[in-house]
Amino acid sequence: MRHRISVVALTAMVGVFLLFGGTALAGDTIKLGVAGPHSGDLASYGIPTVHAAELVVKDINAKGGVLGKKVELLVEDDVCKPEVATNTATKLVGEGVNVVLGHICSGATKAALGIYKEAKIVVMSPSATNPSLTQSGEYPNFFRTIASDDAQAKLEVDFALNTLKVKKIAVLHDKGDYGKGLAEYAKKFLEAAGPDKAEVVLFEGITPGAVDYSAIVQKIKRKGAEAVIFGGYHPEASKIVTQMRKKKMKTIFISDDGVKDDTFIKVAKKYAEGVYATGPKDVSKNPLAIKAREEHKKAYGSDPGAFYDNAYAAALALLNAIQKAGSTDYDAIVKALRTNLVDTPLGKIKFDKRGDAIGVGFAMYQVKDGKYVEVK
Amino acid sequence: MDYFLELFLGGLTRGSIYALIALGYTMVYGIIELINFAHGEIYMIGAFTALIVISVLTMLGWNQLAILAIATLAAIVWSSAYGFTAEKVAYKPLRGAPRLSPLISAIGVSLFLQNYVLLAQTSDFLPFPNLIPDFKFLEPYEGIVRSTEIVIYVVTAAVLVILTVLIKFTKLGKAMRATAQDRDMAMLVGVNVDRVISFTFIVGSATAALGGVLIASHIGQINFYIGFIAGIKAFVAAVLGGIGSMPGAVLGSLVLGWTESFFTGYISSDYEDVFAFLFLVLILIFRPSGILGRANTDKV
Amino acid sequence: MESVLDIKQLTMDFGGLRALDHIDLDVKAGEIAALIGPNGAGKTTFFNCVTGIYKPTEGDMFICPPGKKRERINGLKPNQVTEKGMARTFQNIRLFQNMTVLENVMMGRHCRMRAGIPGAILRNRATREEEQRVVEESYAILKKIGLAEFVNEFAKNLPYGAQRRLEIARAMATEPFLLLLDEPAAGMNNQETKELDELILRIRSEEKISILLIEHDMKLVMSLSDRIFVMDYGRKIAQGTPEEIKNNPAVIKAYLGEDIDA
Amino acid sequence: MNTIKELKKSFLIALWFMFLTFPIMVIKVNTVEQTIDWRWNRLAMVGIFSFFASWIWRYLLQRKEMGQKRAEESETPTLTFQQRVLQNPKFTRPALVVICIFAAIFPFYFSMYQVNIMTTALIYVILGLGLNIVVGLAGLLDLGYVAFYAVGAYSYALLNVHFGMGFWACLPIGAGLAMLFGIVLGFPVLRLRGDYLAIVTLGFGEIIRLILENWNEFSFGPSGIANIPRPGFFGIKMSIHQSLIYIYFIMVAMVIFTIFVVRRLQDSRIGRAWIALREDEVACQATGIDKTKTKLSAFALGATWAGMGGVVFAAKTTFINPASFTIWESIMILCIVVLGGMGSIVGVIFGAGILILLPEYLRAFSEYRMLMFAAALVLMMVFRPHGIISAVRRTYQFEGSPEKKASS
Repeated sequence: MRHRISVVALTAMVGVFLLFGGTALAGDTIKLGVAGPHSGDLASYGIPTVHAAELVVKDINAKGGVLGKKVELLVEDDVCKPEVATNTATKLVGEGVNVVLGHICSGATKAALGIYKEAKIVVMSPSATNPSLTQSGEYPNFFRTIASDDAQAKLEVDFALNTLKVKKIAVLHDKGDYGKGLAEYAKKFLEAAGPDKAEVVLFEGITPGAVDYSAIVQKIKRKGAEAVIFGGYHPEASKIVTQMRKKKMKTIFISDDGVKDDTFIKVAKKYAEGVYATGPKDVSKNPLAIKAREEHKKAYGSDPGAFYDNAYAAALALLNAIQKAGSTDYDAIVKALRTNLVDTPLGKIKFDKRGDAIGVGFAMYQVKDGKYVEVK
Repeated sequence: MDYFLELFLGGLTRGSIYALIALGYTMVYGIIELINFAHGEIYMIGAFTALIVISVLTMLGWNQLAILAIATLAAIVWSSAYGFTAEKVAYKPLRGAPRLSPLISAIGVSLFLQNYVLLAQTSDFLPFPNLIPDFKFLEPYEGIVRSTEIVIYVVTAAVLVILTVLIKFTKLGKAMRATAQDRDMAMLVGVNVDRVISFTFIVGSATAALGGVLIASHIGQINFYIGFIAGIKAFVAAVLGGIGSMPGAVLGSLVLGWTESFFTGYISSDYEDVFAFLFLVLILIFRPSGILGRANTDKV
Repeated sequence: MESVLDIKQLTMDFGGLRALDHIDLDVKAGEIAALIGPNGAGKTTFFNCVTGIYKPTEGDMFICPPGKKRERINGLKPNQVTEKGMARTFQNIRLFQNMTVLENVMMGRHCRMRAGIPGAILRNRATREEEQRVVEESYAILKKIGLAEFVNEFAKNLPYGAQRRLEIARAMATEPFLLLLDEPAAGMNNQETKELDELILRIRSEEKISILLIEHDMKLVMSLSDRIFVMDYGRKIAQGTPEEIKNNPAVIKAYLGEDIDA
Repeated sequence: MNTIKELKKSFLIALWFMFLTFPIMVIKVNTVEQTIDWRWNRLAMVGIFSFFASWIWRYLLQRKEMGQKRAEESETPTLTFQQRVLQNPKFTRPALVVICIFAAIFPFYFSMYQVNIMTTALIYVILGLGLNIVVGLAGLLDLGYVAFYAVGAYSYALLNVHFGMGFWACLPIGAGLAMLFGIVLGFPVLRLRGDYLAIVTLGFGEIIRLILENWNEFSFGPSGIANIPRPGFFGIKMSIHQSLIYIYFIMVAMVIFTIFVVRRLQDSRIGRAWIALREDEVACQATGIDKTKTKLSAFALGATWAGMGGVVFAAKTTFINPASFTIWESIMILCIVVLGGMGSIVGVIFGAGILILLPEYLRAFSEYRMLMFAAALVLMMVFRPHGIISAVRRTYQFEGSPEKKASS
């Protein structure tokens, strides 16, 4: 009997030790967590971020690290699923991470943020565009190097109404988190512009992955829409555009940065010509962006993928903030992020109170001769 | 009226596409009562094989019709091979096992093939060239119907006819029907049941491959995940028509296609799938064995 | 004597096919009646109509359990029919193969038990007692039928004759006043048939259960039955005592005519 | 002689697989630069791998068949080793004690991550046990089980958002609503048989998800509901780690409760009726069992557990959106039940453990993890078609029962 009690006591002691021991041990390196989808069908949105982080960290460590310590990468997969994201977050927190670069999808980010918030860890996403992430005030520890959906929708609507001067607009989305959110903002802005300026003739969600979109295309035609604003990703966009053009419809197609992807042009080919899409401001002239691109080509033998520049910028911003803050203290890092300008591939940026980057914006692109060209 | 016609044709296209996949589903089900979850993946493999062959031959500068023929043939050969192998590896050892075990095995095969293609090829969407030339006589009607669509209708109808003839009038077809009725009895009267089942998988997979090539060239893009979504829809269509019945599979597919098309056209595509599924539930409540399925009451 | 089962003008159509054509049939209390006829005459269809598996096209079906009011049973579901006190067995044995012999019999008692989901979860005293009572009663039935040795065996592992007897035991567990046996002797050897003969007589005398059986074994039918009904092509062609039936020209024609053709 | 034959067979199989995988494994078209990669080394790898794999495969299949034959030949049905172990109190009691102690101290020994994934696994244990009632016991193939899980999760999330209701108040409400949904949905469809039932339940599962996705005013649409509070403990403020441990213990308690209830149900009048229904519907009705009522009770009870699981899921993740309730989720839960062994409680627990923890621990294999998982599914089904652990029927005690006379 006495023996059993001692076992229990020992167990409890070890337990307590493990409970509090984890965080106390982390001190000899700066730990940068990277979370996002690294497997599954959305992997192509997550892996470029890992590459960006690897390159930035290699660079900084070569220069002596941050605050005299080496930076260590902790890469974890969240498959873009909220429930897996909480597993990932607890894993990273348990491993004593100092700052996190990620997550990629808005839903997964929201699910994980609570855990980081409690653990007082700053999170910076290169790609989560859901407006409430910064606008709700629920996530003081969240920052991002990408503009939010509403900014993007505003740009699309302004462009359609003021530059293209179209009036009858069909707003479509793919029923997804990203696409539908964007489409709703677009609708809101269109309605705000007043009935004499703009008319939403159609607002509908299409079924992603369907084999044929002719019914919705006919509907667009019947409603007499002059332009389509589409919220969603390129596979659906290319199917709709292709079917519209095959039916000899000249309806203008405006979409988002889920479509501003070279795959879209590759798939839709000649039908992609003339399609508008918003995307992060063209940074091809920025020296840091050129450098980041070259590094990637050298290290991985290919062009970087989605959100690479944003991720590169976020990694730089995070590590710079730690350096400027002089410690890994949460409040100090947040303050540093808000006050210090940092040079990134996206330009010189700092962050506003809500966590959005100042100086990062969207621009409108158009497909011309099989390439996305910025519309001035 | 034009609008109606357009929606009708759109529904016909969708329905024919579902039918090409549903036919294989229903054949396999008819023989071994297995919901072959991996059937959609066989279709995907067909499309990928065709794309690879097309790319290689295009680089060699072959003529378009030859490419089309060879790619289709290759898709059929390899899809059949995959269907055959999947049956031998994952379903045959499970004959006589509890009814749900082969279903789980099929889910495993489906997941395996998806990830196999993802790893061996790519997760990205790949452009699929449109192989079917524009027919001259269709030019006046271009806004309404395109040559690819016509080819899809024709091939679907032809496949249905060929399969029906195969099953009704050949010796093998007779053996298939016997196996479907009562496997043990068929074995007793000298039907080589293993061979019949293998053959069913091969024919079903070949149909799926044909669908793969046609659908991919209609849509213009493929990735490793297209099989799953199409497979579920085709499965629904097959059940709607009465699973196990070939004309039922085609009819069910067309009904599903039209339902979706008209619902989208006249009401809203937001609830397109909700409506499609509700329609399925309604039909099954009033006709528990599908539109053309035989009422399968237990012999008491 | 009172009829426990009274069928009037029962007709059943399958599509264009008339499987039963205005059948009249009755079973008196305490009687063993037999329904015979060549294959495909519609005997099992008749059973299926009476037990609620098929909905007859026309006709009335009445039951009159001993000591209770006469009642029309058209449109009742099979389980309701069983609850009213008619239990049946099947031509092709339909046991619960992966349940034990005892459980098969306990299933028969299901409709006489009350325990619901809360009872099952809480396992209060009433439920426990009911459960134990049912176990004991079921075992008693098995002993009576002569299956006690198999009690914890899976039903599928039983020899053929024993499976047939188990079906009877399960039917008896529902406390019927009338047993409908569909070819109980099919596939049995002489010894087993003899035992069955005794069993059926015992069920009648000890349990006061009336019996209606379908059977092809003429020896068994003639020795057991008080009255016999003969069907051919969905029609009733004769009824009477075994002696009357033996000498009925229509019956002889139905049976022999078939033989000559073959 | 035999070996040469085997060699030849394996060689042919290897050739076949090399042919089979040739286009997809070997040829990779680079569409940007219009070049072809011929990855011949892969072909060799496939050949070598399938040569040896086929050898092992045949050996294992042979062993499995021999085992089956032995079981058939022996007169008395012998219990398998594993069944004997599971029924022997000398083994099960200490094992239970060990498991209990382990479960109790687990969160203090292991990291927050481990606790978190273990909690997820426990949620799937109760989902599996719930579906086990429907599929394993009553034999109703339900491919839309996730709908009830979603109902539970959304009832907590929405009640919280609109009325500020807490976890403990919502747990019974979520379970009750799911049960209600089970009854309402079950009523029209339960007369369908087998695979028709499967497809209709699949349809219902999708309908619920699509409604959640489209009806923004009600469900907040695809962007989901965030900041769902974790369960409270008498108003004490807890850190996330503490509350994760708290949820873990809630789940342990719920699993124990579920096992308790399911065990009692399956050994009761109603449980026997479910099994009988699975065995033979017609005979079932003929023995006086109300088919509709029995099916409905199984369906509704299964749904209740899914609802409970959903509430905990929402509380644990703190964020839900319709993407968490796809048909894949239903399929996973079905896999847990079938893989574990239909109708067996221990089996379902094992199944959930394997299917939920395996992908987490396979993280080490990064991109190959789902491929290995899929292969594992097929292999387990081929070599253990009845599941990991097969159900054992209870024996009863009564006057003159053989067990009483000579207990062994």
